[in-house]
Amino acid sequence: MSFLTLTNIQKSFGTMVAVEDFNLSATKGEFVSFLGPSGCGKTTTLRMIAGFETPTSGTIVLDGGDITYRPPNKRNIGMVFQSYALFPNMTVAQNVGFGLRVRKRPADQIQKRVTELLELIHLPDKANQFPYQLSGGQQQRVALARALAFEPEVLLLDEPLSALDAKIRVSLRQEIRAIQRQLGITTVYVTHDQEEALSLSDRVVVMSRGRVEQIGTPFEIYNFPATRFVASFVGQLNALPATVVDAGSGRLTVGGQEIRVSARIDAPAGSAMSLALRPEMVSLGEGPEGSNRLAGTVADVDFLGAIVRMRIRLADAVIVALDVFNEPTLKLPAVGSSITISFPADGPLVMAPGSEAGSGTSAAA
Amino acid sequence: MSFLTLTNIQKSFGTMVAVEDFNLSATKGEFVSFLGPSGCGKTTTLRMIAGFETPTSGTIVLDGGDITYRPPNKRNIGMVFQSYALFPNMTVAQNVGFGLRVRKRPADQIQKRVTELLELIHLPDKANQFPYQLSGGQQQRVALARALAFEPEVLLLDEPLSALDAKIRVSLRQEIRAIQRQLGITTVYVTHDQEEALSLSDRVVVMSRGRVEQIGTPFEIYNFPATRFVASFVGQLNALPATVVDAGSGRLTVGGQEIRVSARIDAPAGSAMSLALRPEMVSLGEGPEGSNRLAGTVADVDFLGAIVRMRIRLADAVIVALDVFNEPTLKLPAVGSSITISFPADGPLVMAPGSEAGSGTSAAA
Amino acid sequence: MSRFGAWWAWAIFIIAALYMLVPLVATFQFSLQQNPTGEAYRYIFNDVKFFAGLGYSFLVAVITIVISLLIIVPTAYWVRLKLPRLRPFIEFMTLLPFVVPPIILVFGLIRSYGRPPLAITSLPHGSDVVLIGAYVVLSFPYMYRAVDAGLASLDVRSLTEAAQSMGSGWPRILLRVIFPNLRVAILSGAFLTLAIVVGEFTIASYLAPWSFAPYLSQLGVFKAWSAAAVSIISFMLTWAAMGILILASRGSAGRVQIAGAR
Amino acid sequence: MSRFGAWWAWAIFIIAALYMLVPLVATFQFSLQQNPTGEAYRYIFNDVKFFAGLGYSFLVAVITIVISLLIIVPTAYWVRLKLPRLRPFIEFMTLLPFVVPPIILVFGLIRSYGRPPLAITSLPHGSDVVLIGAYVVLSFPYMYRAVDAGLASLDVRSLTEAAQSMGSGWPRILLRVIFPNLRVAILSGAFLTLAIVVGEFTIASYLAPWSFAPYLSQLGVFKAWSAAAVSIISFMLTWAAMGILILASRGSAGRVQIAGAR
Repeated sequence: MSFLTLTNIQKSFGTMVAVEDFNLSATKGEFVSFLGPSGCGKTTTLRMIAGFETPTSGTIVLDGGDITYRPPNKRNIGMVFQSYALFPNMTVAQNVGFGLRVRKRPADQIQKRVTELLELIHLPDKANQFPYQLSGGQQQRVALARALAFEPEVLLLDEPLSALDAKIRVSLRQEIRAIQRQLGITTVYVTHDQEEALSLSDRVVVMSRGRVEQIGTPFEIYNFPATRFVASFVGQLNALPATVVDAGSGRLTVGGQEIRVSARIDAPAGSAMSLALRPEMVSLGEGPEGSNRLAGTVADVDFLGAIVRMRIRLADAVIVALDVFNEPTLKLPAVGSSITISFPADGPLVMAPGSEAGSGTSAAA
Repeated sequence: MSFLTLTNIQKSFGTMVAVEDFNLSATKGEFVSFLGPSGCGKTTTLRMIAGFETPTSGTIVLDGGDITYRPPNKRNIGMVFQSYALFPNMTVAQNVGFGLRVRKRPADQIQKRVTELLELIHLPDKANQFPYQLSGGQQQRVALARALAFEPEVLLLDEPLSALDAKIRVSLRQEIRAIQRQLGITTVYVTHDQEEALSLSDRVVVMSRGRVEQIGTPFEIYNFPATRFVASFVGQLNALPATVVDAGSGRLTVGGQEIRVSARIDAPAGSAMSLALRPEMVSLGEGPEGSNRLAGTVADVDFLGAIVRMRIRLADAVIVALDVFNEPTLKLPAVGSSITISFPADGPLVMAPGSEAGSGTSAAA
Repeated sequence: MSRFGAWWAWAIFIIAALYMLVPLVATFQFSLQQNPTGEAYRYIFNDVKFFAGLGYSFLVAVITIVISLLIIVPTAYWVRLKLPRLRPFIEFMTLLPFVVPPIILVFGLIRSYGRPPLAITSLPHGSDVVLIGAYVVLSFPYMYRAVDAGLASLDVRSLTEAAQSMGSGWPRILLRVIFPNLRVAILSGAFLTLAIVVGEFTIASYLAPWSFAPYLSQLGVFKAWSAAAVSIISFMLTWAAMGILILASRGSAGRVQIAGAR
Repeated sequence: MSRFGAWWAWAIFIIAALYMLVPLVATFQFSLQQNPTGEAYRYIFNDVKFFAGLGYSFLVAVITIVISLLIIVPTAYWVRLKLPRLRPFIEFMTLLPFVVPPIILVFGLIRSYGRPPLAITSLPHGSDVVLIGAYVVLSFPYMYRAVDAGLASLDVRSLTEAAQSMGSGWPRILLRVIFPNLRVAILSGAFLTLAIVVGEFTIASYLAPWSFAPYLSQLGVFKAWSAAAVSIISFMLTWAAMGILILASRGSAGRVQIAGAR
């Protein structure tokens, strides 16, 4: 049963179309992320749900009521901002209680609720401090408590972690997820960070240039990207030029060597294709029986910490990147040495050069 | 043969000690990174090499000459800044040629060298543009060319990629590495990003609170951290509480289950230890013969894209995080299900609680 | 080089400070010259016209400040929030009082409002109204920049939207969120306006010759020592007010800057 | 609400603009009232004292600007580069000319420099020197803020260090790197100083009654129509200069702001 529904939403600023034909229906308690590069329309869409922007056309329905043109202060929606936006003249407790004071709740009830929320965000002893006395991560937790205090129907978060350090970002991300699960509140989360979107969400909406590219679970988005944009924006990707040998049996050549893919190919023999292959799908060595094998030379070994990324050069200047986990006992191949790499037949996605849509694999998802 | 040598460098600002007892000797053509959190003294040390700060004590020797107190404009050192620091009133060509004009080279020679460098950074057609007409990544490439144009003896880079987007950061990182190898210029690179330091450097100097924690190759730093700080700052880490059963044979208990480690243990039976274990060392399932095995329940499954991070709960509320590569065919275990995980005996480092130094493994490096 | 530079910068400050202080000290000496026991000061405090002039100028200043605030605070807030494209236009207007010298402004005002069809100055309190109007224009840049700098340090848009999302309407947003965070900025703008209006001579001498600065000027001709005494008193009041302002802005954790200073 | 707010903001601008424009139009009408063919303007251009007064004020303004720049550009640069802790002190000094009204400043100056031991005004050109000194103080905030805003948009420290690392010494850094990037900021500060000095009446009427603003004031008493004509001419010159300034700052890709405006 859909709780928050956006139908045919369009938003133009003058002649510039910021969001085009956006459709989404989220169920109660769902965690949905909008993921995309800056300028893709994700924040504009969030601001339309919050009521700070009005759609040029389309409707927004929340819990059965049309809120498309309702002013933001009549919507009962909690919002968390990238800049925290805590009121500098109020203490932590006053900030958290603001929405309840607006709603004219009795003082003792406000007090109780504020205490409850400060415990939820693990800052019970900061009630009487001012925002500038807190660290960035603490301020954003207070902002989260403030947005939740008046029990909104929907929680909106606009890049809430972008202003924080990497380590705090990861820990606060886990905290947001835990609180959201605990309260079961319907949540929309805007981010340009794919790891955040994949890690937090029940479903991810990938956007580009004002349009929805794909809506799906993190697993679907990553493993079965619907469009070339999704494939390249989410995760690392090898885009390998290939030539069709026999479409029916899935045979292709890459860098002069024949491989087989299980994805369906819609092109006659001899035509050029593009194979999308994630670096972590590729293994060193011959792999299990039935794997595709390619011989090449090591062009580059890049030690990234947990992962070692190697770039293997095939014939025709085709480069395949592959990732392996680092181990202290790992013997890294020398640059320039010959090597065999392998990947399973169901690893690569097939994309016609210039086509927008992915292969049949994504339809199966 | 040491080309750039820093000996017993100390720098205080008033009573605050910014850098303490810093020693480094870099060979000609070496790429050295200073890695650490903000305020660890890495930038101050770089600025002393550049001459913008003067050490309180200690000496800096470059190519046999003592430059400790030489003014920055007499040092022949190229510098790249986080903020690009291109001269806004000059074109790209004038920026790149600045150091040569200071050295009063003839105009045709300057022209030739500028063309050469713009080709090196793949921007030959931007010579007559002004900095504000370029993207951030292009500006930083021009800044690199400008720092290299007058053939300095050392190239210094101060967080050159921090102001750029993630994707450009990775590609420019590779470009910097390629140019540095091609020219064979001795380079010192300051960063707080461990992946940058590991990926770029011949050697990494990890710093914390003004002190050197470890100097070593990226592989040594990551796999054999010398101190607890290095182990936790570089990469993800499980810190598992363990109890010694028998130091001689390396037997310990973790969450009530017995394991064996090959690292040397310097503690009597029954004493508490801390095991440092990288998430990517741990595998799902029983692993090969001789692996350590732990039974637990799945607490959390976090889909990060290329990697899936799981958190397994053992007895006594001990949590072990583990990383596996994502595959479309991967069956992720359900949260709450029982599971067995394994890791090799040489995986964990042993740290006495509160100790600064790592186990014997790091001494072997 | 660095040591030399520091020395040189300090030298300039000391010279500049001396340039400001020498007249002050000389004026103080002069005010005591005739009679070291402070006869010049006693004369002032027994002069009805001193209090009348100061009182009038002070009242004009307070009315100017209230009108300025009522116009500027909501305007500056709304421009930051919804009409950022208007900011260059307002900043241009901010420069007008500098480039239109008061001596020219006063002629225009007398011409426009001193004869039909807009003969305001011939009405009772008419010239007071024109004077206050002129001072609102004159103090506009200081007040606007002070308020705008206060708003700039606030992230007005997010604060407004955060309050809206929690159900707050405009009156509450202005009174509970925006205004309390602008207190020091407003105080700073008001104080500057007070100093400017009380000390303004050119326009006052045409439209209100009984006000403080013209009184001081006449006193300078007839009772030079007492004029010096008044100068000293003005200085003291000014510095005291400035001290209070700096203390107030310290109290708010350095979030607000004085008069648009960065 | 949004539509209402925009309407209301515009209404305020229109009222404010009218308040500025009505005197201008009225003054222009008045200047043509006696003789519609422009006799008032002709009188001005035949009056030697007009050109003498304007010329004198202009010269004083130019000398003031040169002295201000020589003091302020290196000082502001050095403070940003090496002595950032001094900035609050300088910003405090920046406010002094506002809170010390010119009428008080002029008394102090006359007292201090008009009698022994510092009897500068009795020397030849002595009062010119004191006048210029007063104007350097008076224009300090505008010039300093213009230059400082220019420096703020520059990342002075990295640019200086980049030039140093490439082997450049101080003269080249100042002349080739810092100064060219401050051109518009300096122009803007200089222009404001020019407008302020030429239009300043209070101090000028005591120390140099033959300069432009006192001349205009006398003219207003004896030849009101011509005074109106001069006002109009001043307006035109001012607006033309401001237009040039805005064009110049557009040319530099919006990097530099006018007179410290954000």
